[in-house]
Amino acid sequence: MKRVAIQSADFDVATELAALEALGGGGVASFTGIVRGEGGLIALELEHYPAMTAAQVDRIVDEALARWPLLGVNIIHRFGRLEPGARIVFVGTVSRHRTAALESCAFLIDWLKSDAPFWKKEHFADGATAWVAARAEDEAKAKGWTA
Amino acid sequence: MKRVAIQSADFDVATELAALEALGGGGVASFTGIVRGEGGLIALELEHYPAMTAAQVDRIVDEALARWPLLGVNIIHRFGRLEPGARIVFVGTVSRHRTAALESCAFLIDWLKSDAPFWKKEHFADGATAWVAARAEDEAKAKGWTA
Amino acid sequence: MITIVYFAWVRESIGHDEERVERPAPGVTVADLIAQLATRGGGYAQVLSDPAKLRAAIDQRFVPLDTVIGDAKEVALFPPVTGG
Amino acid sequence: MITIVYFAWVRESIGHDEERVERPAPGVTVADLIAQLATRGGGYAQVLSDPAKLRAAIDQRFVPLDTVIGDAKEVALFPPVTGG
Repeated sequence: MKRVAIQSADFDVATELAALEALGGGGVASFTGIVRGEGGLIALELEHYPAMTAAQVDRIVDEALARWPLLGVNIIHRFGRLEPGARIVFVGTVSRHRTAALESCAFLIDWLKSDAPFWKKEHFADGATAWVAARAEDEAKAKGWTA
Repeated sequence: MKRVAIQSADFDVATELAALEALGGGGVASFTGIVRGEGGLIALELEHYPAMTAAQVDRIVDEALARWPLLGVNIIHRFGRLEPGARIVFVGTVSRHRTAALESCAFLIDWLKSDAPFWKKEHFADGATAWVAARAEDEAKAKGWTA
Repeated sequence: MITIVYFAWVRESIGHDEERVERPAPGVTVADLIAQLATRGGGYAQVLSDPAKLRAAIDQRFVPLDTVIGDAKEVALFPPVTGG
Repeated sequence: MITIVYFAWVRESIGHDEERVERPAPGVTVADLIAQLATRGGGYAQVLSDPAKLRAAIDQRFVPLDTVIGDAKEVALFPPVTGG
């Protein structure tokens, strides 16, 4: 199973995980990213490059499928205005054994967090806004997966 | 939040994840282990050492809490007779950032899979049964976390 | 003609998310295009005068700024991505 | 008296999951206890004659087989754990 969705709507983690659990693998790993409401943040606005995002995510999923023996990969990434506590991104992977599921899940989220064509704008309670700057740490992490 | 449950009953992953998502962290990592129905397996019987299991799991959770800045850890491990497709184990971790959540989740499941006092007996369709032998690979993986 | 698309603070400063321009001459790079657009002044000059802060894609693929535009259909200019 | 508990195929072969025995003399190790139990023959001999296949815990803590039992309350004998 391979599923990639770039959407503004929220999603139901239980439904996504149930589909992954049903694939017959021994291990399901997942990561859910959530908006943190720190420093007076009232919303995060995610902009993306629609013509590019789905194709890019699809390509990185294919790379994960080539690197690990996976029975299923599911990625959901939201865009638009998201408030603290809202889910931003979900990565779920299934394999016969845990290591492949865990490693591929970490690989995919590292990529999504550093290389996916998304930009985040922070909205604060006092009316201020700020575009989030890219973190050198994230780039280094994603590069770490390169053989 | 720290929750450890050793139980025969199934559990609802959605409920567990919702509690973890509500802790205000930016990342929730989870791993769910599932019985695979391969080679004619009709059931897995998990035996454990009740006086030891909860205390041991509790101790390894404390170790994870000391190593990573976690907002929450939730471990559920089942025992008894489990059929293919049934959940065996759940590990959920929450942190402000994804790396701590992902790494601690992998650390905990590696420990559970290699060092927790559980023993598995396989029941096959033809009536045969076999105790699962410890895998050297698992022991090596758990040791890899030792500093 | 080719399409240029802008994202995040590049888009905000320029004031629109897409425009059509004359196809650049053969050999023109993304960096050349950025320098040319910056001469328009205003929001363009403001965000395009420091190319080190910019990233680009040609036909939906990330490329270094010294990449020749060639017969591409779409060039995208944006800040480094900040992911999900 | 101390309690000995058995798990998995050790328990199955011995035929019960727990028993009470006289407290071993000072200095007696888990390995000594295993050797002593093996002399009972039957299921005991069958699973306890090859201690390399066994693991142990004293008062709910994993210990090497050469650990002295001392004033422990409970000794557990079992195969290597196979986790969840």
